[in-house]
Amino acid sequence: MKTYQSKIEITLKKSVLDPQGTQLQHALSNMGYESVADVRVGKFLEVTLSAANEAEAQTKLNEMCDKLLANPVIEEYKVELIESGAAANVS
Amino acid sequence: MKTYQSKIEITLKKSVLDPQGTQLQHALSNMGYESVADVRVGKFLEVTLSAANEAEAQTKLNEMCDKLLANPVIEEYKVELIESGAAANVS
Amino acid sequence: MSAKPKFAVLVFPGSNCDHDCEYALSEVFDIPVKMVWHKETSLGDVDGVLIPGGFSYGDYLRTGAVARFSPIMEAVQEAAVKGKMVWGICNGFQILLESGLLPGAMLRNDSLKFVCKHVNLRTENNQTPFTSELKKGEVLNIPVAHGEGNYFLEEDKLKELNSNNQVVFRYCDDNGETRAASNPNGSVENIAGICNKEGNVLGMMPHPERACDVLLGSADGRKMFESILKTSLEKVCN
Amino acid sequence: MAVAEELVQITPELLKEHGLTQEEYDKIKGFLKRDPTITELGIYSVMWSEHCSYKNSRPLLKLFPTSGDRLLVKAGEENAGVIDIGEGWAISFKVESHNHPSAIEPFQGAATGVGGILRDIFTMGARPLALMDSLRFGDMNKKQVKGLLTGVVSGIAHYGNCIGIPTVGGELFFDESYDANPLVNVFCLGIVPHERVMRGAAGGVGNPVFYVGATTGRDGIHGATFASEDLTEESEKKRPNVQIGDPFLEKLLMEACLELYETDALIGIQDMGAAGLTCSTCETAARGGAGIEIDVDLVPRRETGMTPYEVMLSESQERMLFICKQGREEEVIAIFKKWDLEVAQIGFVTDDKMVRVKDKGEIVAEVPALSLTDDAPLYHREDKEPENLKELQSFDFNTLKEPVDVAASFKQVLSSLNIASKRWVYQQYDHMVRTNTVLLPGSDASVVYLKEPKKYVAMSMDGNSRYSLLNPERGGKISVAESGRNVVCSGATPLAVTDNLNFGNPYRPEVFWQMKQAVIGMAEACRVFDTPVVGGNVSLYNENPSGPVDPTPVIGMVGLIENKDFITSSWFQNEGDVVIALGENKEELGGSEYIKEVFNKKVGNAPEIDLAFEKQIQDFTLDVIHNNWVESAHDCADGGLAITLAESCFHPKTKWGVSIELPAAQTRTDALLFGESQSRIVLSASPEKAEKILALAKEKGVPAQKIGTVTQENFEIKVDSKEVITEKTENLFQLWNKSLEEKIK
Ligand SMILES: Nc1ncnc2c1ncn2[C@@H]1O[C@H](COP(=O)(O)OP(=O)(O)O)[C@@H](O)[C@H]1O
Ligand SMILES: [Mg+2]
Repeated sequence: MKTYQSKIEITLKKSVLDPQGTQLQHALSNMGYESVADVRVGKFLEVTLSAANEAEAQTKLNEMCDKLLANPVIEEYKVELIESGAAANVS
Repeated sequence: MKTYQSKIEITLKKSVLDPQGTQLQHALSNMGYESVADVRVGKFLEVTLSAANEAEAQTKLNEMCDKLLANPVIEEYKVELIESGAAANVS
Repeated sequence: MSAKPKFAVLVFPGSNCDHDCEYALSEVFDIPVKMVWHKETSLGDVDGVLIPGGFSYGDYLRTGAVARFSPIMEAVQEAAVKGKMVWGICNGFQILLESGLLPGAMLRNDSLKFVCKHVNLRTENNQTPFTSELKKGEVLNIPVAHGEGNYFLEEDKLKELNSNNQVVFRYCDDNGETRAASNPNGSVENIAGICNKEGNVLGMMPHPERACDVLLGSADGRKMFESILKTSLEKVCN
Repeated sequence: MAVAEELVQITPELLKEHGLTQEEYDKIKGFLKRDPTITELGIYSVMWSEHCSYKNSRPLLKLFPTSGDRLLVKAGEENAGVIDIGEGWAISFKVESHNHPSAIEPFQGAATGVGGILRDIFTMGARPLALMDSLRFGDMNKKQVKGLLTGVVSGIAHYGNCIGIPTVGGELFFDESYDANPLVNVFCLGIVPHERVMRGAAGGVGNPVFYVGATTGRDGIHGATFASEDLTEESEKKRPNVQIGDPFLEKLLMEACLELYETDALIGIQDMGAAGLTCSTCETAARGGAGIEIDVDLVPRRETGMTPYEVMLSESQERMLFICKQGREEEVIAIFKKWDLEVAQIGFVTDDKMVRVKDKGEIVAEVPALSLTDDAPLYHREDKEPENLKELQSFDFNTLKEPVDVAASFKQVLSSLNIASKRWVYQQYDHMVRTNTVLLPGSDASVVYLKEPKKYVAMSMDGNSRYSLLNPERGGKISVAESGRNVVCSGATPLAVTDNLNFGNPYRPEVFWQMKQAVIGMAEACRVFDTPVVGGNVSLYNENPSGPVDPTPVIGMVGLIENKDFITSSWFQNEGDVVIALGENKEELGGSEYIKEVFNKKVGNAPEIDLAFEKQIQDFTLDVIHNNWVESAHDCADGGLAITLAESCFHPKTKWGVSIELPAAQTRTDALLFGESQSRIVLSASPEKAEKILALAKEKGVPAQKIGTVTQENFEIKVDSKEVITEKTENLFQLWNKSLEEKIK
């Protein structure tokens, strides 16, 4: 088993309104950052897990996203895998 | 002016407790994903802005993070810039 | 023979309206209640199940997201299929959405703030076991208390929801008009509560259990409990 | 003894970092009869910090009356006092401050404050039923102040809402003296059957000591010392890792503890708040007259490489320490397991009155328990009246001309942030969960139903820093009088109080003088009203770069309502009801909201307060309420008579009008309308009952006057038959209702 680190970006689908993003954009604009055209707010997860290989890690992470971490009605996700150097090859 | 898209990862500092992450790890483990060793939950922002060049865009984004988007007392951030192909060179 | 229905009230770690629901059912309406811990796998011999409000599992990540994986939720699915009454209030509604028993999802309130106040609801569907004692269009004054009650459903599905008469309550003003100003959370088409096609699964953000005594500001929630009693009575008589 | 831990060189710098003086260090050596280890130094430094030892305030706290017939547990004996309310039931309540943490990280600072006060209450065996918050912020024209307010309010909402305890009331006040140092005081009240009152004491040699709850990390190390220093840029740098609250975990902890109390397996229990494991072990040992031995190696942790020093000083949240009967361990563990909580035995009770800390079996600290608590240093600080005070007090109000347009001033005061509706705040709090909140926020006091003994409790938090600045003794008296008046207006008989003393650096003689005077005033008022102090909290070193915050004694008053018919709100109820004013108008503009808002001055003397007269007014009000003669009762306070009347018109469902006729003023008109004379209450009653009220008042010698009637929609005040204010109530309501929200936008 190896240890993998992963980053998961969870974003609201384009068709879903994002009041938090809208509010941030307003706030930035009030602060003088009028050049900001759009802000969208999502979630960022860092998950550390062990798996036999990269493929397995990726599969598991996708599963977790489908089942729990993201809600397909409103969200999309992207999983990026980083094999953690130091901790690799822990049994 | 060009239009830039950026991705901002905002994460809790390592020394700061992440109750949300801890609970998610428990939940995943209860669902059978015992191989998950750690979960940290942060925010993911997509900011679209116009700037004269990459350097300016980057500077502005860092400023916005320092002032508003991230909470320096407990969070860290990372800005990644993507020059948006299609929308480039809008005045 | 007693026509009283029996109800299960689920208790998740983090549920906090469980006692309020128990109190309303058993103390106010004398309906036998069984508190069911989320780790159990059976609801027992009951006619309905109430999933109470609160912050199950801290509502971390998304409201209701973790709770729906609790062992008891399979029994809830079964009860729904069997046509028993399944009633989700506030966090209970969110759990029903996450578990797919009702369509759609919850977003954060458009104010980005938790909101606790009395709101008005217009009854859209009085054909459910929970609303049979209400008149269509009847306005109820019932409190909401939530941070994520901004109901969302994609447009085509929303059409379907409407044409199936699945919208049960909408936020409205004193006169029953569904205005933007009377929407406490930004939910699509002012939706406050919906049911499944069969009408036996109801999810709603407002808290009728908090409106069973004028002393607490309103007794408009009583009619929902009275509907449940009536429904069971009819079942027994038939 | 063999102290295993490496002896660290103790330098003056190290002492300073620990907030200890050379004199205190010598005292430590005296207790130990040797040099302390670094862990011991840490233990003394937190236990002897102001926050835990009250070393500068204890002599003053002794002035408070602390006994009464109803007290089951007195102030200072335990985490919170316990008061009998009859039928075998008792309530426990207390206030706690989280000022410094909230200044640094408003959301988490306020959230963990709520977590802390809840633990104080359920540690007593009580189920928490209600929260209140008393908040003070700076000038809302400053951006950072808005950020502090929004952060603090959402932090309180986050914690209270999630754990499912309603936040039913509180107070919110703005003044520039709080710019960088907001005050965040939170109050909790819980209910407990007599036989289930728990103690925070260790006992029974060999009984196991358990740790339960969140894992221990490096967060908040030195939090208690940090709270006991001025906030400066320097302290910014050494601030502890911010503690993050986990209300979900606390909910589990609370439910598990309440379940544990149903067994008789428990000996003692104590939360880990300020100074964490150190404080909980030392205090339980000291209270029980016992000793405790623990091994830090057994403490569940979430960070690696923590030293014993760090484990002992960590202020990680949501943790408890308890001692159970030997042989009952499994039963106890099973309860916590059910709630998915981590529980570990970390030690046992001894009989040598020592707190002994081991690390993998080797002793790293061994100190007499009492030397950390009862024998902590005690200082009598120098006190001196501020030099400019006499001058402030004798301010000549003739230099401030009465405004020509009184109605405009009225609207200005009505929409000032201190008077305007606090709806923006309390709507973010779930104030109805548990279905007991009978009188929702917005009225004078909040009223909560106790389902079990079928009684009602009323509660209110009050403090007036402007009065306390101008005359701290009166300010102290008024804080008690006003909270009492609020509770009385809701129909309740006052029972007892908890207090929070928020002051600046006690090493400033002027600050210490303010605190002393305030305490003298509060203590006297508590005696007169027969409301003992059942607990409280002291928060010192509340300072801005420009100086200390205004002195802010805060009172949380609790009263009992035996019968539901007595519950009274501050809102008018029926058209045609007669409006009666109790008490006397004097020409008192000092420290008023009007003078601050319209002239931007904090000058003059605080209003006079005659405690015996106040008591007479309160008793009379209770009598007429209990006779069922009263439709509404509202205490006349901030903003004066005109504001009080307006507020009574703003019923949540119906906006009433009122038609008021005041006789030719003996005073300036602005003093008549906006002066803040004490001991006044505005009642409304049906015409017949109003006659009874007036007759009884005459008989008892209580000043009472019929001043007008409740009408439909116009707010009208005439003085000497001349119209001074005529407005649509609805318009006034909109001004008052939206002011705060618009300011925050
Ligand atoms: N202002 C005060 N008035 C009366 N009692 C007080 C006051 N401040 C603290 N106490 C009492 O002193 C005891 C110890 O203080 P406490 O607040 O429990 O410490 P901690 O901040 O660690 O919780 C408590 O019983 C508390 O009620
Ligand atoms: Mg305490």
